Amino acid sequence: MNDVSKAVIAVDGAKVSFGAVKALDGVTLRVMPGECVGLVGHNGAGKSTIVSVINGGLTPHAGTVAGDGEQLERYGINAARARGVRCVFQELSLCPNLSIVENTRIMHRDLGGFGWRTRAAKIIATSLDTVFPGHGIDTSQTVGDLSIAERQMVEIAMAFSNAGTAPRLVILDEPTSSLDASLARQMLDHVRRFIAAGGSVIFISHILHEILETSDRIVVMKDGRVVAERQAQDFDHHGLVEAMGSVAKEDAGQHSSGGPSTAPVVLSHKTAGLPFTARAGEIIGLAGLAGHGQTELLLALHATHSGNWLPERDPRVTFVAGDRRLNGVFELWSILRNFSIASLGDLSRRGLILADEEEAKGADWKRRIEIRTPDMDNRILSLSGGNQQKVLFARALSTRAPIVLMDDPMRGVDVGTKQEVYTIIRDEAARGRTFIWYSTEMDEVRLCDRVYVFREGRIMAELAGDAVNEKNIIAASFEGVAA
Amino acid sequence: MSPVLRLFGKPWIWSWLAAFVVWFLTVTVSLGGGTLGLSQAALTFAAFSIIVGIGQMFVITLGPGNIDLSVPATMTLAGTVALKLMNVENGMILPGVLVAIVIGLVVGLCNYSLIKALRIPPIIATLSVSFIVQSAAIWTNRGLRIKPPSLLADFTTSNTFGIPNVAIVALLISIFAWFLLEKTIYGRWISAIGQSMPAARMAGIPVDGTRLVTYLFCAVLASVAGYLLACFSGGAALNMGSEYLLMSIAVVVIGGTAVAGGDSNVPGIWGASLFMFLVVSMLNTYGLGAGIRLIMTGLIIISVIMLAGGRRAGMR
Amino acid sequence: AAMPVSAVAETSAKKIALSNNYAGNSWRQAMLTSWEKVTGEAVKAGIVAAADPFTTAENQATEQAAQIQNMILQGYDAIVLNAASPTALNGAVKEACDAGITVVSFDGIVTEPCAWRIAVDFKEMGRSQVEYLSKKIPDGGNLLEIRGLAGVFVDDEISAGIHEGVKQFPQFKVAGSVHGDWAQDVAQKAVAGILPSLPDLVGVVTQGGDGYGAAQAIAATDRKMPIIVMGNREDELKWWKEQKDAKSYETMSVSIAPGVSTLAFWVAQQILDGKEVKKDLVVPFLRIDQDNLETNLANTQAGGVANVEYTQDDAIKVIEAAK
Amino acid sequence: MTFRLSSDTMRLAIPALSLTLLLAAVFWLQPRAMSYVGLNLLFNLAVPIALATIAQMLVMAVNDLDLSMGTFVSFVACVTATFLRDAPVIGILILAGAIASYAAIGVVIHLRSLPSIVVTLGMSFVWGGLAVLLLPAPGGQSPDWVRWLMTVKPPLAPMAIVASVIIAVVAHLVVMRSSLGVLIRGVGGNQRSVERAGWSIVAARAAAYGLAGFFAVLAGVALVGLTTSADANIALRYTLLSIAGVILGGGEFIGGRVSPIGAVIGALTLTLAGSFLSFLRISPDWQIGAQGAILIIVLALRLMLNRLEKREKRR
Ligand SMILES: Nc1ncnc2c1ncn2[C@@H]1O[C@H](COP(=O)(O)OP(=O)(O)OP(=O)(O)O)[C@@H](O)[C@H]1O
Ligand SMILES: Nc1ncnc2c1ncn2[C@@H]1O[C@H](COP(=O)(O)OP(=O)(O)OP(=O)(O)O)[C@@H](O)[C@H]1O
Ligand SMILES: [Mg+2]
Ligand SMILES: [Mg+2]
Repeated sequence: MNDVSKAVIAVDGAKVSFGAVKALDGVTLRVMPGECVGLVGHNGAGKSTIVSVINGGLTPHAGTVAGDGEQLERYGINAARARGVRCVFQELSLCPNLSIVENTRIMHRDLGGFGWRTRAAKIIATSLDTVFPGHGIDTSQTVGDLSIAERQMVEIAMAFSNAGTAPRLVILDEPTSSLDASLARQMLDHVRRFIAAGGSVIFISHILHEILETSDRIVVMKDGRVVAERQAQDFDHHGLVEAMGSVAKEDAGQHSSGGPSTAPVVLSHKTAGLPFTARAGEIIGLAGLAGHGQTELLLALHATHSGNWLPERDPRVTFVAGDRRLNGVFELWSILRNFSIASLGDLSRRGLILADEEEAKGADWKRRIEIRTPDMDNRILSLSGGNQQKVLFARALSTRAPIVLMDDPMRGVDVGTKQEVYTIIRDEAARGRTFIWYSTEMDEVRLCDRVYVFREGRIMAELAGDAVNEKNIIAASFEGVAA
Repeated sequence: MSPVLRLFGKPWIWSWLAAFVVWFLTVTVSLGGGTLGLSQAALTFAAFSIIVGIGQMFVITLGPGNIDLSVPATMTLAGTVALKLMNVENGMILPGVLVAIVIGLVVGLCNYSLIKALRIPPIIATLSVSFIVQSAAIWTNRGLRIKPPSLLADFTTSNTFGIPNVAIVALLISIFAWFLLEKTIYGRWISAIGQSMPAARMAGIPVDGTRLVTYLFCAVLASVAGYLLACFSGGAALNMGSEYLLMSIAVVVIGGTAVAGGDSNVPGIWGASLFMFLVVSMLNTYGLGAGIRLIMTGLIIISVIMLAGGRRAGMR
Repeated sequence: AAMPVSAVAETSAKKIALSNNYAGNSWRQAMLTSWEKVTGEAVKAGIVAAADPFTTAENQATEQAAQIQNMILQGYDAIVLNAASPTALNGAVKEACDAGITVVSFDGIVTEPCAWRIAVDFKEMGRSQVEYLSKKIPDGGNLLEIRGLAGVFVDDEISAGIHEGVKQFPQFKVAGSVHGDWAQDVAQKAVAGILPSLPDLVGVVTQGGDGYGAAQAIAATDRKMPIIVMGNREDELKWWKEQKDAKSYETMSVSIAPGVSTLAFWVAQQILDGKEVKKDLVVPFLRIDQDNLETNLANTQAGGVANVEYTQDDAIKVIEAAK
Repeated sequence: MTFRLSSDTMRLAIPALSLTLLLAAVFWLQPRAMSYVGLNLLFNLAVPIALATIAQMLVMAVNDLDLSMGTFVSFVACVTATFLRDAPVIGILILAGAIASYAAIGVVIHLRSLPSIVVTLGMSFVWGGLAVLLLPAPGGQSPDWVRWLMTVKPPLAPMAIVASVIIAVVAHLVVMRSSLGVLIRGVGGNQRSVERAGWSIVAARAAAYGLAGFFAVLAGVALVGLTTSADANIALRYTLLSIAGVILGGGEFIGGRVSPIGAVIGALTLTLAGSFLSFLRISPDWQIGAQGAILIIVLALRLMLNRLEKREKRR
């Protein structure tokens, strides 16, 4: 099986470190033609780093890269692309100011010459039609005008598109994080077709069932090493989680099915569809297909209940961002400052920051949600994506605001961490905090006491108690289509 | 890291080094004769750049695109109106200061109202306001130079323990600014806004309020500097602020403040302001013509930023 | 102003515009004030139909060129021009001439042959400063030169005159030279910066508007006050008077009078009236000496500039003299 | 499917409408302007500004800002009025060298990841100094062919209009339609992803700066053609004018969102605003202030139209 001479790409003993962090500590990974390799691991395990090595963006400090049996010296981005290596990155990476066609031009360097627009349009349209049939995306649109799910679709289609050099190895780093179930399904189906036609795929996801059903072989990484590597059928959900080293609390996630809450209403909001209300101590889910107005509702709630001109003594709402690059982290700052920014009011006297209290509170929360860092004074960017997300959680939860707005906050958070956060949320809710939670993952929506289902910017249905299940949500999400 | 090495990691060290080198080169020519004189002159004239530079730094900290081009016009208006109001009477000094501050507040308010109401980039909004403010300055007294009250004139032109009084004022303002930036919630807020406005908003920061205060602060510092400068140079002139436009920006960036926002630094302003004065003195001392002098100034600015820019954005 | 008799019929329907490139100092403000005062009366008396002043937002030749082009469109019969550049406006001036418009330039004159020029001999203004110093200090010594704005014509001319003077009186030496941009505060700053490195000074030669700044910078040191040639600003004259009363300080002061704009106005009116006027006219600069200091100071508005306003008769005299 | 204008079209519609309104106001105040000669007088000084605006726009497309534009154009003007006339070969070499140094500045800014504002601020002193060295006093004379080019009277439309249209079209082709333009804007939009696609960002930035230098050189040459001579301070204002022109034309400071046609329209609008004011005959005290007021009004107009567009979109 692990025959180097046949592997599309074979990385041997790759070591990469960033300062003191050993992102890769001797990783060996081979990808055969006609194979889908699933890559899993906790946040910061080194998955994205090995991806960077394979696509030529990063030269390992030790170890070798070989392709089709030959040692690749001076392996770089262009060499990788010439070998047909394509990549969908964890964060969105299109140019928002360019049209889809122009982005295609950027992605395919050898597409130049007279009439490139026509050719580019054809290439990307063909690919979109193949991967996401019935996508309804116009290729002359500017990427910035697309929804986040549409952008991700374009990126995926871009990776599978062929402008001269056919893609042989496509790397998908958490590609489904912004896609709803049906789009994710289409993509996974395409992956299988691509594999069947002899292509190779490296598939990274924290959504384990996707990995289990799509991959041929699964590689588990932990702390920069490969800790397990087996055929997919030899793993089950539980085994995978165990291999990743996370504490598996299987199915700890069932919503507290009491009767309808009688707690006081803390929030109500008029929307285009059904009215929105929230009671103290409730966990309210916002569900539906991605990009159908859930985030907008959260932003509206935040805007109407927080001041933009005067500082507030007692904030009403607090917000956990999903798109942490755009509206989450402060990149120049330390972890501690990122954590404390929302609760400075409590950590200060007459506008003066009390440094000791800030530090104590930071240390406390670092312990509570296990932020993986030696020092809270390190820069926030030294944390992995998932750990940055934890800091954002801690930032929101450490405020005194009775209402927590969450905009798909678990994007790219590993299973173990998720379970920890779920527990915290339930505890806080039990103490009377209200959570309003937009999620693209069904498991999370099922944790909620009550769920509003969105379609085209309107609230189409309200589900409560036992009615909160996958079938009802999907039914409500597609109501508009059936009508 | 050894302390010396760590010192070199500070963003402001380069402007200080540059200032020192230039000072040294100038002093060597006069064989040490004018050392004290030169140092005092440098402190005096740097003080004005420091005061306006600090205001500009707060605005620049608010993030990309934030810049206040109305500084020169504000200085001029505050100087002319205050001196006209005081009309050479010592008893009117306090009302004079107050009217200068009020002018600063009004200009700052206009600036931010435009930025907010019209959603235009601050660079354009403040430029528009500066035209109007400049007109107002012309209209108020048509360029007549009224002398400052004698007490003020004496205060601004004399020294205390060998240190120019205006430099002491600048030092007090700098300490206040440093304190704001490092120790208060407000300082955290402007830094957060400078790094990412949406993130700041979502973290519950009153973004508009903070930005408004910052533009007010900048305009008030500009008007205070204009007031002091008018008193120092024996009367307000309609063009007295003009060189402080580029100057205020230059001292901020040479001083090591991140142009992309979010990271400011008070000591650097001092180094940069001293440097900007001393470099002109040095080139004048060496008898170089205006052309060569301009070229050298430019090249030195670029070298300083190249030296300082090699490091990655500062750690916290 | 003397009431003219002959001109009324011919020019009463004519419109004259003032194109000014800068309003940011007291000299220009005095110039505009004189213009408004004198032309206001002329319009009221029906000598001309209009005499509108225009100022550009920035001191730039390009903006002034645009302003002149607009004046062409507005249908003025004459343009009185204080130019930002002696040559860069030639294109626009030519267009005005081609449209049949009379262009009279003063102070900042233009070289375009179709325009009239009311010039001040700036070179002589610079040279006479050194000459004066040579009378006061026959032994000579070190001079500090304060220049204007780099790259501007007037600055170059005066400086050339000063250096000519130094050649003529070789006992003097220009020990240092700074740009004061014709502004007190800039001059003060520049002088303070160079002073520590300079030897003893016997005199400071200037271009106007910068003498007081130099005096302040020197007063801040323990140097002996050299003879600073002044530039007719009220604060300069006042300082001079104080020094004169206190320690019989002696100096002189030269500058071009801002009221020269009114002379240009009358010359334009005369040309429109059909008078034959030579293209190049010369106007003397306004010099103040030790003995007429008090009179001039008394006639100068607080914070303003020593000034002379011209009448139609003055203009006729100047025109005749040039013939 | 609702009808939706693309954001690029909207970016253009707004400045175009402001220009039309302003032009209507000018014609109403001064009907004489409504002629071949009148239009030329109104707009010919906008030609160099439009070129400088395009140059600034190219730099802004890669998320930088050029504070040396004004002094650079002045420097080019000085070269044009001296060397390009007296010794054309040397003149052309100097101008080519200037363009090369622009590209080099782009490289330095990128390699050392320096803030463009500071580097170009420094360069503005350098260009200014060189200009003063070349022409300590105003002077020189424009080469005859330049003068001819700027004063030629084409049939149908005056030179100013023809030139503006040509500039807009050429810039549009280069920036919006060509691969190079896409690359440059891509760097402004998401530098990292362009890099990951295997492009050299240094080369892209150098190209953007080099092109900017080229357009700025054209601006300087055109300016001298209009003014017939040069001085070291002749175009200092172009720095702010060009930035304002890009913004008025719908461009943005970051994110690579620019519009060349909009930029040319922005430059024309700014020029026209000045004329409009002088036709209004405001008191000299307030003439400067009125320029500020008109900027504000034009931008308010832009905001109003933006709002309209948003409402349109929501429907
Ligand atoms: N540019 C970088 N500079 C410094 N450290 C880095 C950098 N990129 C990655 N790291 C570190 O390398 C390690 C491996 O990171 P990597 O991105 O490969 O993790 P990952 O498995 O992709 O995590 P996730 O599931 O959160 O995406 C982490 O500890 C991370 O902090
Ligand atoms: N810029 C950086 N500087 C220093 N360390 C970094 C940097 N980026 C990442 N790391 C380190 O690399 C590790 C992995 O980072 P990365 O973002 O790839 O995590 P990840 O595996 O993708 O995690 P997640 O699933 O949480 O996104 C982290 O533990 C972090 O410490
Ligand atoms: Mg990753
Ligand atoms: Mg990650």
